[in-house]
Amino acid sequence: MWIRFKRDRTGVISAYVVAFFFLVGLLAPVIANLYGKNPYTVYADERPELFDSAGVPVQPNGGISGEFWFGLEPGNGYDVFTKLLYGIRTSLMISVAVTLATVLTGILLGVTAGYLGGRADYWISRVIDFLLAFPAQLFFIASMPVVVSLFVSPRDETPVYVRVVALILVQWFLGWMSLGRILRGTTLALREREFIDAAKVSGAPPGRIIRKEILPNVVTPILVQGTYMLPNFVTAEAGLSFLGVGIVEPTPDWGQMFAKASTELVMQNDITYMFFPGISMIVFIVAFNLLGDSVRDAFDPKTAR
Amino acid sequence: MLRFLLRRSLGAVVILFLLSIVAFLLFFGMPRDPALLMCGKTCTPANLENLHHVLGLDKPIPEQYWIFLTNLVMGSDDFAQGPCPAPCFGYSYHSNEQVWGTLMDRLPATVSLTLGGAVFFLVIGLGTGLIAAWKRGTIVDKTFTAGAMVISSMQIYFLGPLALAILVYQTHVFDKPAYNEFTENPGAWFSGLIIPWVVLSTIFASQYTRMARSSMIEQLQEEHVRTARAKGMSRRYVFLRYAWRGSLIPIVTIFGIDLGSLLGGAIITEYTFGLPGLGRLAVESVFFSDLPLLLGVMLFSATMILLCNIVVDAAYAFIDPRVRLA
Amino acid sequence: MTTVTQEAGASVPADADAFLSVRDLHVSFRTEDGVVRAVDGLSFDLERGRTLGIVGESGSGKSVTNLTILGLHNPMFTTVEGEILLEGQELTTARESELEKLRGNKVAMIFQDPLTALSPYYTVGRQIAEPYMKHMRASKKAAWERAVEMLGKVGIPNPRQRAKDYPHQFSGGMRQRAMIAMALVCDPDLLIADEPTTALDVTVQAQILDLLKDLQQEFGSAIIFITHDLGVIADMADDIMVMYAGSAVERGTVHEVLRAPQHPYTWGLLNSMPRLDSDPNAPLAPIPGAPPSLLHPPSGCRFHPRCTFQDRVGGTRCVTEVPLLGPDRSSACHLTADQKRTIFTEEIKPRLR
Amino acid sequence: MGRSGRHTRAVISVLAAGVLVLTGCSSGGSKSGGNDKEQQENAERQKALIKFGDAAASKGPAAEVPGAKPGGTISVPARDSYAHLDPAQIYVFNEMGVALLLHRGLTGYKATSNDGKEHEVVGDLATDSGTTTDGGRTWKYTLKDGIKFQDGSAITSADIRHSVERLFAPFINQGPPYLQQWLADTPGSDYRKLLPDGPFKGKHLPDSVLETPDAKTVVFKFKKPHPDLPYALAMTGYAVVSQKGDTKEKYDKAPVVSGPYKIESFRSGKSMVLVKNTNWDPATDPIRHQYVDRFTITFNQQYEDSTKALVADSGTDRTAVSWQNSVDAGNLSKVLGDPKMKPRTVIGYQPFVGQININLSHKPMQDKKVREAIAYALPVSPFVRAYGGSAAMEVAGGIISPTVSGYDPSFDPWGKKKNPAGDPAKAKKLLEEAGKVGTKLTFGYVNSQEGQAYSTAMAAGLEKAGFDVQRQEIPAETYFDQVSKLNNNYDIFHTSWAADWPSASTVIPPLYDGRVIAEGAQNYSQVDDPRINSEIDRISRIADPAKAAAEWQKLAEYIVKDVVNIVPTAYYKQVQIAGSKVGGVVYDDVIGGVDPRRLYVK
Repeated sequence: MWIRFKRDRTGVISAYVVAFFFLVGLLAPVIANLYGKNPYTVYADERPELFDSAGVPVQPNGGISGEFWFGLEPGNGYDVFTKLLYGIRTSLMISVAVTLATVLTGILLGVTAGYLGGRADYWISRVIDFLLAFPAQLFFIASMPVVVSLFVSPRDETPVYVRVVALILVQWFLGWMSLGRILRGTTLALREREFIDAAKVSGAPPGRIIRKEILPNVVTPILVQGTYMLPNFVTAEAGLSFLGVGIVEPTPDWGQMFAKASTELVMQNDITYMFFPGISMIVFIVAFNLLGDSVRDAFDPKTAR
Repeated sequence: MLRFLLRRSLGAVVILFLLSIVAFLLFFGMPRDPALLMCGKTCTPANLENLHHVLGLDKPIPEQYWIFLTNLVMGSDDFAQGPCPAPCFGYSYHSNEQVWGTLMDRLPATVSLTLGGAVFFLVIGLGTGLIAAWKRGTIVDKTFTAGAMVISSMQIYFLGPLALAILVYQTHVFDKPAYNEFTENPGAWFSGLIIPWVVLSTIFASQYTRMARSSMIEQLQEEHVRTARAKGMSRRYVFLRYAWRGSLIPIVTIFGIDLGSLLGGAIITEYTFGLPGLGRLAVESVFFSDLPLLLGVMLFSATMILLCNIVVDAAYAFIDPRVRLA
Repeated sequence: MTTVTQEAGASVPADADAFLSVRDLHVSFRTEDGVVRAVDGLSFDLERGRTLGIVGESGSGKSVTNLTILGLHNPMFTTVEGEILLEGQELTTARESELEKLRGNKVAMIFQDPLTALSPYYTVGRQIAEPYMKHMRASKKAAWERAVEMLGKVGIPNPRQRAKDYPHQFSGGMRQRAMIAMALVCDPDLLIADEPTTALDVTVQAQILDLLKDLQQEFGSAIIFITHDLGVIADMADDIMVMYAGSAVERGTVHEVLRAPQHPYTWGLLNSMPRLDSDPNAPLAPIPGAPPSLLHPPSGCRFHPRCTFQDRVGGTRCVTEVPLLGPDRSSACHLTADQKRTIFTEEIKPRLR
Repeated sequence: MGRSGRHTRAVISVLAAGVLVLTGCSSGGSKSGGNDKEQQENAERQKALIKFGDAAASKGPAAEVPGAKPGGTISVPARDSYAHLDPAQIYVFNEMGVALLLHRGLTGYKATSNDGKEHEVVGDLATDSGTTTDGGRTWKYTLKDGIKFQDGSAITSADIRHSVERLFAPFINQGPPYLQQWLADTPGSDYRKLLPDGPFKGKHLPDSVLETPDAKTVVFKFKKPHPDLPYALAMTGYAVVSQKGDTKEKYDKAPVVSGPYKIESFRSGKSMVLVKNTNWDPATDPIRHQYVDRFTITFNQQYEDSTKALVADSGTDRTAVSWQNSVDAGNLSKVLGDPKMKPRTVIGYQPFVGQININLSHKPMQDKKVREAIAYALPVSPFVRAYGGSAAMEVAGGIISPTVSGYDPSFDPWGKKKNPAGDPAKAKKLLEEAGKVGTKLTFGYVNSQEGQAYSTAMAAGLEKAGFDVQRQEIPAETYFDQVSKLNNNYDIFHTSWAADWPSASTVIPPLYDGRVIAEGAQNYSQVDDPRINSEIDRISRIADPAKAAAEWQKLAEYIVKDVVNIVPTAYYKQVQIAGSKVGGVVYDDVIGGVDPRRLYVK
């Protein structure tokens, strides 16, 4: 299986690209340090000569220069390069967390439902159906302020980590069902298999059966689904920040950069700006989806591409 | 058939009921006090009290919910702003308009956006998908597949502003998207929605391209397709009659889901292009913590989703004779 | 004489009155893991009105051969060498449109599993009528009538009604009947039945087989009957060709092959087949080992890794030298004719009786 | 405009941030109309003063607008629909705009010049701007003859009394509080105790407060002198409501009007059509005209859209002008640069002045050095930037707007005009002297795109000076309720205030009088400075508006420079344009926008 993956060139390349993004996110502070800037400096006030009174960089292409590689953000004039690095960092951090949370939940509930069957199965399935009927995006928007308010009184400054946690929670809440359902199916099928019966007959405790017999067999769907889910969470998170209910200025975030890019200020005066978050995200998502396909093919070659 | 519809609708109602509860509780978790909004400027604790009372916010939540439910079913006349026929979601805190009325006001924009977009992306998406499957392995297939892959990885919140920036703000080829009533001015209606349609459908189409292609290819492996070929049916005939018929199921399924969620409010699209649809209404209602409106939108879009699911399931019966409804 | 045969590899113009003749057919697929030589130098002839039974384990290349005859292989991954002559017309190089004219018309096919082989989306009647409309240029109406008639012929009670049904509303046996009706609707000269009875239970099997025989009487079409079940072959076929790992290992008339089989593999098949009249205490002797991977076929005699009689041949011939299949009644094995006879009569037969 | 003005601003900014994605901001805020020219205008403004007109001045009809001719339809694109039409609920720009055509009050502003810069307060429904014999404690108004509601019923003192009394009813909660406070002689909103249910439960104001001896006479009696009453009564909030036509909450959607136009149809969020009110008699009205046959108002017209349409100037857009919409920041430079647009363009200040409040109720803020440090360090450029650059915002030196008598363009104690990014160095020095480096500043900001933008940048500037800034977002729609809480935990926060009439008496007393510090009141900085208080009392008593203006000006400078409880940020400006066939387009300083009353179709 591993060999088959290695043989798949696109898979390997995209794996490298994805790895690169995670590395960038991980090392953002280091890189920014070497580059000698941070995403918080208000260059519009530090270096007013670079901007007009509306905060638009006066140099062409959003003020790209040897000094500011990716230019300056219209408005307060943050350094785009470092902002993007940190933005990627934030978004990936959140999405990874969400993925882990959902996978764990999916395993827990899916496998339980599938293995125990009967009443447990029935109720878990109903819950899944119910949650699937939710208008997800709407729910996210509506619940973000609520969840935030669970952590801080609306009077105090909302620390960044709270917003992060909130983002993770809301996405997790409506994120785990699909995987859960798949795992339930797989487990259900496995349960009927001889070797499980054998284990049962030999009097192995359920816990052990699940650990030793079932989990190893559901690794494939988990891995495949995981690689599909993560990019979705990335875009969803970005979407929320774009709508203004996720991460907000000055904390850098991919989606929040899109929000900025969609302001008239930018669209009127500085298209260049929107390409940095835009292109980087496309590359990331494409790479990740290709990776996902390769992983799936590697695990179960039967499914036709 | 009828029994099936009845049963499904019943299930839907139950889900909606639960959803309304969740949404209701959700709102009361909100950090903002709606009364504060209504109270306006010369706001005294006394006023606030009074408002809490008027809005019924001083009642225990279960009771409030019960009131909400009864109003919903049989309307109510004890709103200060005036009578409120069923289905009554009450009056918006912010605009003092009837929620149901507001929903109905915003619906046309969303419907126009969705249906228009749907036409675009079904035609383009399925078209390219079929071509790719037909010419499987050729350069055409490869380009379509690759293109679809990249485009489907784009987000409306990138493609939208990009399109606006280029087409509207830089080149001034188009006017800023806006919603005009079809009945009043079809031309304006079309020209105002064209950019949103294109952007929306570009992204959706790419997904349909991929889906149509893969499910067609899957179908072409099917034995009954081989049989048809063995009967001497032409490749085209088999492709369009046998394989296509089989591919419909997954496509219809996804389409139902998409349509449902879009009709419930294409939030990011409407937001990006500033279209006065349900999606934007939703965002507004959250920003103004407008409980009645928020509940209204939530339930409405959930209804849309469920409705489309039912329609899809019903559609199966027509596509696949094996599916028996009841 | 029934089946004229050539030495594998040799290519001599097809016997004039042979209706179908396959010459040195090679079919190979490109797969992820390498090239699979599914059919490797196969030759046989078939005359009108006769039935050729092709026997062999799954993966022996039976089905591939017949799909190739109809040109139903996936051209993207498959390479076909050799020639297939249908009434002298070369099929391997024929254009798609020409093949389409033949399919369902001159040559029809019945598949193993009628459930998956019939489209679930259209009525049985329509699926039967389709080829008739195409090949006979018949009107919708006429074609429908024909479909109903055929359904009647294959013994479907009140066909006019059932024609409007969908396959899933049919029982297994009826589906296969419908399949047959569909195959015979343009009364083809050649009918290829690919394990038509495997998916059915025994009683139905018998009915279907009888049906096929009757219809053959009526239409006088030639049949290629593929199966791994010697029992079925026994009462269907005139001639038998035993295939193993992509090539024929033994051929002859039903009597010759079943009464006095010559190839160890054929013996194996016979052994592994239970019989009503055999001694219940006598154990079944399945063939040891598993069919070879066609990715890397064994050297020499393809069967040697599973063959229990190598030693009798002596030396390393079996491993090094490919045994050839002679013309007429013959088998591809290095054992001498006497060895074959004695081994069969003294060692195999007792176990069968 | 006052409170709701700001409130709307907040709400709108949230709309801008959250709902209309393509929000404010611009290409080049930099290239707006020449500043020196404006400086001169400002200078003139100072001279221009608003007098109280006598009976003669209050006689109708209003002086013809030169070149005006009757007839035609004017279409009016507007962004925001009208949430309120009940005059007592109106306290918001766009609603006040339309109210000018619909509602009449006892007094009103009469433009005495055709450029909308000079005004005088005259009697509208009343025969004059009001007469007082005791320096403003008792005010007597006599109603004109022939004044009617749209239904033809005569307007009597009973209607005036009702209009005043219903101001105390709970459901009237959006309008201005002045008159109520004066009558009840209480600050804040305790005035409601005077008549808790309004006139609706049979209770009425005693003659000792409001006397209506006959059908034509109304007498207001205050405990303290209130020479500004004529100004106050000119506000839409105090326009007349028909007693028998009063439908309480529902009146807000369908009022009984008295002005030259009445509502033919109103589809909230969509459109409104105004047609001539036949029961309006020009002979009774010194300030309004009735040239146009119909106004068709269309809502949800974004600034970009209306600008595009008006610039294109084709079809019905040739006879279109927006009362509310200004030129969107994006097209500002284009419009201002285009000579062809010049005759169709009007530029003016809105009466808003932005300021950062320093919360004096917090111990650390009571150190003047710290406040001075803030004043020096605070960058105001982020604010200007966030709202579209110098074309939309002008860096402010003081708290008296160019539209208010007593404005002094040269006043700039903290050098913001020269150095809008602030002077962290000086600030740091002050902090070090005070030994207060690292002082914690809790910065409450409105949670909108603009709010986030300028607060982050301001914070950055303050931190350079050695402050430890804690930003706290406040939901836009409750922003002002939050910051006007006495025990709010914000050390600094931005508010903007608009004079309710062109006198600093609607700026300084409500904002800086230490005695009006109260829950929900507008002394945001909670400053209680004896000198300010005494000065307020003294100046309030000056009956002559001119003298008063000069005194207010001095007090304003004292507040900004010596008390330092606030730091001025910007004067709000706007540019509006009209279609080529629209006549009488004038930017009226008092209205703070195009004057709808003077419009006609060429």
